[in-house]
This record gives sequence, structure tokens and C-alpha cells, in this order.
Amino acid sequence: MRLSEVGFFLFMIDCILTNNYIFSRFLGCCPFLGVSSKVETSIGMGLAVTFVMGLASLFTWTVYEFLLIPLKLEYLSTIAFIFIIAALVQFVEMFMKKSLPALYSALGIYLPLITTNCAVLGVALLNINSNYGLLESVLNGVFGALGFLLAIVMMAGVRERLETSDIPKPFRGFSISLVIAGMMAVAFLGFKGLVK
Amino acid sequence: MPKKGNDLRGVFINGLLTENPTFRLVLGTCPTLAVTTSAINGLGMGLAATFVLIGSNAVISLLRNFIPNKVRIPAFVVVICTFVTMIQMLMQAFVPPLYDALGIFIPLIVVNCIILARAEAFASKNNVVRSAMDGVSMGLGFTLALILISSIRELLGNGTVFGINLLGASFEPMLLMVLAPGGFIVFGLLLGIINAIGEKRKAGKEDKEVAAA
Amino acid sequence: MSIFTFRGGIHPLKDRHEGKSETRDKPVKEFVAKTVCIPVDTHLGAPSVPVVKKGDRVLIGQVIAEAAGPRGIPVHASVSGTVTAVGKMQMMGKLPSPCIFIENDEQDEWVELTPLGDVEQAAAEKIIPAIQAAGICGMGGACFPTHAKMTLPEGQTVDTIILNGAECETFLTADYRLMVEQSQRVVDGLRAAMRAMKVSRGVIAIEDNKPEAITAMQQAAAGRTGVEVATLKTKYPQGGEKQLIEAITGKQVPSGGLPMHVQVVVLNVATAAAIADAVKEGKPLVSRITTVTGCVKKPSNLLLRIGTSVSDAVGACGGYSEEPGKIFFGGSMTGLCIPDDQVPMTKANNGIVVLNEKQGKSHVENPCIRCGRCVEACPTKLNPMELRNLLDTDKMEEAEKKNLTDCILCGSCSYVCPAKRWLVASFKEAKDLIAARRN
Amino acid sequence: MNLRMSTGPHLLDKDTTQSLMLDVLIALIPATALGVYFFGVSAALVLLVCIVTAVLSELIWQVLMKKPVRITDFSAVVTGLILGLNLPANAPLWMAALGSAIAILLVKQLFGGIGHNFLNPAIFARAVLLASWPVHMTSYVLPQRLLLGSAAPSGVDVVASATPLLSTSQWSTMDLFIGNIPGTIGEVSKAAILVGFAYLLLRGTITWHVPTFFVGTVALLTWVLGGNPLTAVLTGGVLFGAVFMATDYVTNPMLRVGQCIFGVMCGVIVVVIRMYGGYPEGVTFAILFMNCITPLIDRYSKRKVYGEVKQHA
Repeated sequence: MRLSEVGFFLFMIDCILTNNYIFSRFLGCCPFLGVSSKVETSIGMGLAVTFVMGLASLFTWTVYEFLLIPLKLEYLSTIAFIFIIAALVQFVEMFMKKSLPALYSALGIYLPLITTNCAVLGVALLNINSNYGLLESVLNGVFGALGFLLAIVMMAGVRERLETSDIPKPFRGFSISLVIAGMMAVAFLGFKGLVK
Repeated sequence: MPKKGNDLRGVFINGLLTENPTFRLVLGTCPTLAVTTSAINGLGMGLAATFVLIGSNAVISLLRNFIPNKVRIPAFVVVICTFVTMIQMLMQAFVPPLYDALGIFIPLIVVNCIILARAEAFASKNNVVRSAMDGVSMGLGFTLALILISSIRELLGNGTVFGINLLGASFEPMLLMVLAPGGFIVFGLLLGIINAIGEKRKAGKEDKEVAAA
Repeated sequence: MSIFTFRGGIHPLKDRHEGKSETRDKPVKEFVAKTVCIPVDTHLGAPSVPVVKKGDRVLIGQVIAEAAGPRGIPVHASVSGTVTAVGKMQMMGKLPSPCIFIENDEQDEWVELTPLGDVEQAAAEKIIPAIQAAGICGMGGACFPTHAKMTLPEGQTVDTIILNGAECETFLTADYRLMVEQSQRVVDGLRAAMRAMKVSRGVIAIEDNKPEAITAMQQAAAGRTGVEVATLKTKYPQGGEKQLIEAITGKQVPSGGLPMHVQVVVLNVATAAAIADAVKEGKPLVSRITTVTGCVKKPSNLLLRIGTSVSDAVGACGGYSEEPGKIFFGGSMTGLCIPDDQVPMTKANNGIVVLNEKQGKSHVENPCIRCGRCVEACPTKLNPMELRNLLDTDKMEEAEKKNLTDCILCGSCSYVCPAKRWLVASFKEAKDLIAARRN
Repeated sequence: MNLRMSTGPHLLDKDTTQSLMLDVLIALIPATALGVYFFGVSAALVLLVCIVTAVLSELIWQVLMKKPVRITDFSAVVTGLILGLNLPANAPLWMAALGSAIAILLVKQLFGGIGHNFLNPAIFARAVLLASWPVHMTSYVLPQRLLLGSAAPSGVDVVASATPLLSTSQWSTMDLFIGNIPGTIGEVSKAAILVGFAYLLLRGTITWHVPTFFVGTVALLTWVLGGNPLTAVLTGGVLFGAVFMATDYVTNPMLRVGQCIFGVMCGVIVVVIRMYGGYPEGVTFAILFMNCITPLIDRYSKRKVYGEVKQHA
């Protein structure tokens, strides 16, 4: 699917609803399951991921296009990307701490966790695999992360509601969260085919 | 201190059952969900991860006294990345259909928390043999879990396991099982059931201990 | 005519006229019991101190327990006769209450009374002390000493007195009968209170299911300075202090505040009538109108002396019609259960309702089905379902943040709950805990 | 004398969980009766299998898990019946039974029983069946009998594999309203659904907010996008979903304002899926999706508590 073919709006719908990172692409499941017990923290995590995924898309694409390809080092893309992401997270953390302390206090604790969020590396690899241009890559990163944000906040809402529920003991925690995710994925099936 | 043979067997059983990475530690959920649409994919992913686990565990264990503590995580990542890139190229060369089926989840083995977690928690503190054995057991534990989940999904969603038709022609496959929701739900329910079995066994053991005391 | 109301609320026992039809048209009858047992601690604040002993002869209106502290009120003998004991009686509270037992000698002898005179003429500054001397406390249920309510802190002013004649509680018709039969007393009491507090506006608020009372009060109020009658929509808890103020003035009492913070004081109509007696005749509060209904043979509105036991009152109504399973003082929404029928009448008791075994049975709690009825019903606009969940998971602090302490314990949420959850009961428990912690 | 003591209120409203569920069942009678009239014995069998499986699943779970048995609150019957009414009359019985079991066991009991499911059990089960066996779920038979109506258009097979949504031009508005059309057992007769809706409103079991905003949005948005609002409402499962599934207490928002948002968003998603999506009908997925959002709507729709005003405002 190309941005030039479907337009901005459908591209967004595709990233957020139809090919949701969690419910359809299975990227970023660890934080999705781990940081979704409270709505507030899940919003923080989601926003932090959005921030980093957008930037990561930008930098990884640039490095791949202007460094790895000319040097014929495409096979090093994985290792290059993971270091770019790690450095990026470090940098964002430092920058935020200095210039945006309010935002840092809200999102700061989630930043280190993002390094191992496979959605970030995933989006970088997907951008390359799909032969996206720069704009497409960044949009894919940002909208994909917004889809992640939607998913994790929905999840947190439901989990908060289930706090008082008498769920059979062995199923509490990851088990029921996965089942909830599966049920939500069914709801997201409805958006299949929205973007042809 | 247990004897050496017993010790290795302990390490082996640990990863396979007691601390099964998928069902007990719930690590590496993304590939577990993504690739378990068919048993063969599950097996392929499991073996690829096992290869990386053994390799990275062994190498990191060898280098554990040379890597400065401060840069250990980046160093681990370099090692892991190397093995991932190797398996990626090997698979691309020898099993291209599987390589295509698993897609970006092969390079994503790098960020599979199981591997980094074992490097940090085990390989950086143990000798080569034990670390390699840990890699084998964790890898096989992961592989077994993937095969279990993917067999159920393939059986219900397609009537087959490893492509062999088991339920006959009259079976109408439950398509949902091989779609995204099936992955979540089967994994979630299996996790719950395994927890329940674990709890029951623990309770049984405690009962026995109480009875013995 | 505009009809005043608030948002939220319910209409309990709608299909049986709020349980009022049995007694609504029964004129007030006086009944005097052979013995009375007068509790001295039923008003809010420090208990009064008994000043009589066993064997003393007392007259009606004689002080038998003196006020403790400036906010306390004295307690008077409600019959003439002999003190048989100064002891204790288990009432609605946790511990037995100190009580004075008197045997009626049927002489009906009053102590010498010192009236202040006509309510429009009496010296305004003497009215509040007279109210205290008459032992008057809120007769709508709370039993807060009236003189204390009317004594404002330095700098605080009030511009409106609202007389609460809503009687939104189920089963009760005592205030209704009072307004229909003795409207002049009520208006006199309101005028006395207005003069004492230098207030220019007095509103008598009555629900629109009592047209006779509205007419009677309008006639009585005609020509009296600053007195008006307002019609309220029939809805529970229309007579809740805060809801009443919202309905009449459109203002909301701030969270944690008192009515005087929106320049209003609310008095019950029965309290007003007692004030009229205290001012005009110098009579202390020794009797009140009470509705006795439910499983009794002849449901009635009785004028009862304070201290009359429930069994005597029921006896005056022909006795129980069925084996009682539960008896409470007040209406079915907020009424307080009594442990047995020897419990005596208090100044605040506007009704005695007897339920049979079946009605009195405890209901089983079912899981919440999130129907949202409690949320719609809550006059304070809380979310009872959420609060209950928070309390169930021991999140008291979060419940406090969600305004648990603003709950007025009206019981609307519990009434409408199809799952029959004990909502208000758990809120009361939690509020008591919070209050205990804050003190 | 043995008097019970408790805090008030001492007498409670007559409505109980059971009576509310019974009201829903009564409201479903017209749709059920007409469905069986139109589609005959096979429809009755589907409904029966759904209800029996639902009740049995609940009973077995509660007995096995040693929980209080609550099948007498009729909620399982409601779930079974609604699922049945959501299936085509020729649905295989094993599929109906499986759907019912999923609804009760996976959606309701696993989450702690009545009141704790975050999705409407019947609608989730329908979505699972729809995603798993799309052919069974979208092959509708023509009514065996007609009511008040013109005959079915000629040249239509007994089994219409296309959904009525795609071939609305074949049916008159009257047929769509009465229900002389292929479709799921319960959704075909809009007249019967409206009778049930009127009953529920009259009894105060549900309020008008969700159905009105849901159906209103579908009509309005279809009209804005150039479709026929009347056929949009009278075809597919919009009306049935809006009256009987979107109004499920457990899975829609608590506050009126939230319910309005819920209704509007359901409507939007339905129209979007119908017009642009891969599935012919979007009611199921729209309600499911909004069920997932409901906790968030509840969380962010707050009312001003009494007394939360500035003292001198």
C-alpha cells in the first residue's frame, strides 16, 4: 500500500485500525501486556512510543538510504537499526530531561523500556521491506504508534474495569490479558478490507 | 551442590519446563503470536531462536570476563545481532519459503526478550557448557511452546498439523484460529490452563509435605 | 405556578402511593401512655444530665435532665407522675441510652409556663433562648438542636428560612396532617424563627402530592410578612436538606459546607410548630405527631408523648396485624431499625413502620449488572457502582477522592438496584470510618 | 419478637436482575415468533440449540467451579436467544451450539460471570462464527412463508448467498419492514423489533438513547454519503443490534452522555464498514469495537457532583 495511491486519510486508517500494530501485526506485545494495567501509564507509554517511533522511522530510513545502501552494507541493517534506536532513546531522554522537564516527568520512565520494544525495530524494518519513501516511513511510524496507543489504552480501560471481577485465579494476569487482546482483535477484524 | 551431570540436567529441565520462557516467564510474546499460524512456522521460528540462543549464550559466556560491565548490554546486542544475521542469511539461502513466511520476525529475534534476558541473567554468570546448555533448553522450551500453540491453531483453523490432515474432510476449519485473534486467545487460554496445572501440582506437593510433616 | 425540584432522585413505592394512602386521611388522635421512658441523649451533641431521681414526682414540662454545654438542650417530663427509675434502654444506637422512666398519674398537671407572647410581638432576642429552654431539636429526623442551628457564627448572614414540608419519605403522613390541621402553628413558628434570625424571606416547601396541605398553608400564610408557599415535585429525596435548597434557591451547598453558606437555614415544619408553642405558650417539646403504619390493625397518625414505647403506640392502633419482622422509626428509605418494641419515641421520630416477616427479610446481594440506575438516581450525582467497587477493593482513599463523603445516605441507589446490592449500607460504613479517622 | 435490624432502604424496587432479563425475553417474543413463522422448524431448532447450550454451559461452569448457580436469572437464556436470532435459519446446529458455548464460557464466565464481561457475549460469539465460517454465516434462506407481503422476487434461489444488504433493490420497503426477506432469524422483521423496543421503553427496561442515536446516525450518515437512509435502517442487523445488543447494560456506558457517544460511534462504524469495508455488514463489529471503548467512555464522562461549586459562584 502506497501513500500516493490511497491518500493520507486511508493510509492513517490502515495503520491505526486495519493493520493495527498489536492486533494484526503482533508488534510491541510485551509493553502492551506489561504496561496496560492503568490507563494513565498506558497513555504515557503510548505517547512515548509514538514519539520514538516517528523519530526512529526518520533516522533509520535516512541511515539505510544514505549510508548502508551506498556502502552496500544492507545486511547490517538490523544491527545498525538497533543501535540507532538505542542511541535515539538515550538522546531523547537527555534532551527531554533538559528542555522539556514536564514531558520528561510524564514519559521519562517509559523511554528506556522502548529500546526493546519490537514495534520500534519492527517499523524500521517494515519501512525498508515495503520500500517506503521518507514521508511514508515517518507517517507509518507515527500512525502505527498511534494504533499502538489506541490498543494499549483500550486494553488498560478494560483491565481497570476488570479489577473487581472474579476471574478464575490461574487466568489472572497475562492469560486474561491475552484473551482480552484476542477479543479486541476480533473487533478489529471488522476493519479488514477498509483499505484495498 | 549437585553433581555435574545432575546440574546440567537441572539446567536443561529448567528451561524446558520450570522456567519455560513462553508459558512461565511469558517472554517473547510477539513472535509467539505472530508465527504460530502453522506448526511448521512455529518449529522454524523456535529452531532459529534456539540457534541464536545457543550461539549468543556460548559466546557471551566466553567473553563474560572481558566485557566491561558498563557496555555489557550493547556488547550483548552485538553478539546477538551477529547470530541473528547469520541465521537470517542461512534461512534465506536454504529454506526461502520459511524465511518468507516468518518475515520480519527473524531479524526481530534481536529484540526477543528471551535472548537478552538469558544473556544477562545466565550466560554472563555461568561457564560455557552451562550457558550453552541453557541456550539449548531455553530454545527447546520456546520451540516446544511454539509447536504446541501452532499445532492447536493449525489443527482447529485448518484441520492439519504440520500439513497432515488429521480431522478428515468433513471437518469445517475454524478460520478464526489462524487469524490474529486466534493467536491471542489460544495462547491466553493455554497460559491459564498451564497455570492451573502448575498450581494444582504445587498444591499437591504442599499437601504431601504437610502430610509428611 | 412553577414547580421546584432538583436533578436525579427516584419515586419509591410509586405503585402504592409511597405507602401513605393508609394514613393520609386519618386525623391526628392523641394517645397518652401509662408509662414513658424518656431518653436523654437522642439529640446530636452531649447527652443531657438527669436532675431527678427515683421516687420524685414530676409535672409535665418539668426539666428532668439539664442541657450539657451551650449546644445542649434540656429534656422535659412528658407526663405528670412519679419517676420510677433513672436507667438505660437499648435504642437504635450501638450502646444503651440513658433514660428516665416515669409512671403517669393521669393528672395531666403542667408546670408553670412563661410565654413570650404573640410571635409578631415577642422580643426577638429572647426567641432563641426560649427555643433552647423548650428542648427543641430537628424533628425531621436528625435531631440537631434547633437553637444551635439558628445561632450563626460571627459575620455569617442568612436571607431565607425554608420550612421543609416535603415529607418525601415513604409511609409518613405526620407532617402532612400537621400542615392540614394546624397550619397556623406552623406559620407562627416560621415567623418567630424569621424574626429571631432577622430573615425577610420564609418559604414553606411542600410536594405536589399534598394539595390539601398546600392550600391550607397558603391560607394560613396569607397576609403574613415574607411568608410564601412553594410547590415541589413529588420525588425522593426532595426533602433532603441539600436537594431542597437546590430546588428552592437554585444554589448548591458547597461540598463539605452547611446551608448557611448559601444564606439558607432549613427547619422542619414540625420543628416550626414546636417553636410556635415555645414562644406563644412557653411550652417545652413534650409530644409530637407520629405516623404509625404498616402491619398494624388501624394505621393512624398519633399525637404521642415523648417516651411512649412502640408497643404502646402500636396498641393504640389496635395492635399488630401480623407477626412483625422489622420495625423502624421513619420512612422505609432511611428509617432506623429498632431492636424490640419497648423502644421509646424520640423527638425526631415522625413514623413507626412495622413490616411483616416477609417484607423484613434480608435480601440476597447479586452481582452488579452495570445498569446505571444508581447513577441516574443519585441526587448528589455520585457513581454509587464505582464507589462500591472501590470500597470492595479497599480503595478508601480513591473513593474519598470521588466524593464519597458527599453522599447523603438517602438510599436511592440501593432502592433502584436490580441486583439488590447493599450500596448505601457500605457507604455509611465507609463514611463512619472516614469520620472516625478525621476526628 | 424477633426483629431484624439493618440500614435502609427497607423496601426495594420491584425490578430485579431476573425481572429485567425477563422483560428482554418478552420483548424478543415478536421477533422470535415472526422469525420462526418465516423460516420454519429449522429456525426454531437453531434457537433451541442456542438457548439450551447457553444455559447448560453456564450451569456446568458454575457447578464445576463451585460458584453459586445463577441460571435462574435468565441472563444465559437471553444470551442464547439473542445469538440464535443473529444466525441464519439454516445455520448448522453444531455451529450454533459452539457459538453459545463461546458466548457463555469464554466471554462471560471466564471474566467472572454476569456483569463482568466487557463484551456482549452473543455479539462476540456471532463475530467469531462470522470470521470462522463466513459462508455459513452469510448464506441466507428465503422465508418459507410470507406475511402481508408481495411474493419474493422471481429468479432468486432458495439460498441467497448474497446478503440482503447487497440486493436491496429487489425488495419493497414494506417487505423490508415486515420481514419478508432473507436474513438472520431475528433481524428480518423490523416491525417485530419495534414492538419489542416499545415494550422495553414502556417498562423502563432500557432508555431510548443508545438505539435512537445509533439508528439516527446510520440514517443520517448514509444520507450524507448519498445512500437511501430508509433502506439503510431497514436492511441488515442495524435495528436488531441497536435495540437488543447495543443496549446491553453490562457493555455500554453508564451515563446518558456516554450512551449517546456510544450510539453515534456505533452508527458511524456501521456505515463505514458497510460502505468501504470487507464485510457486508458492520453492526457486529461496530458494537464489539464500542464495547471495547466503553470503559474509556465511562472513565472520561464525568458529572459535576452536587456541591462542587465555588462558594460564591
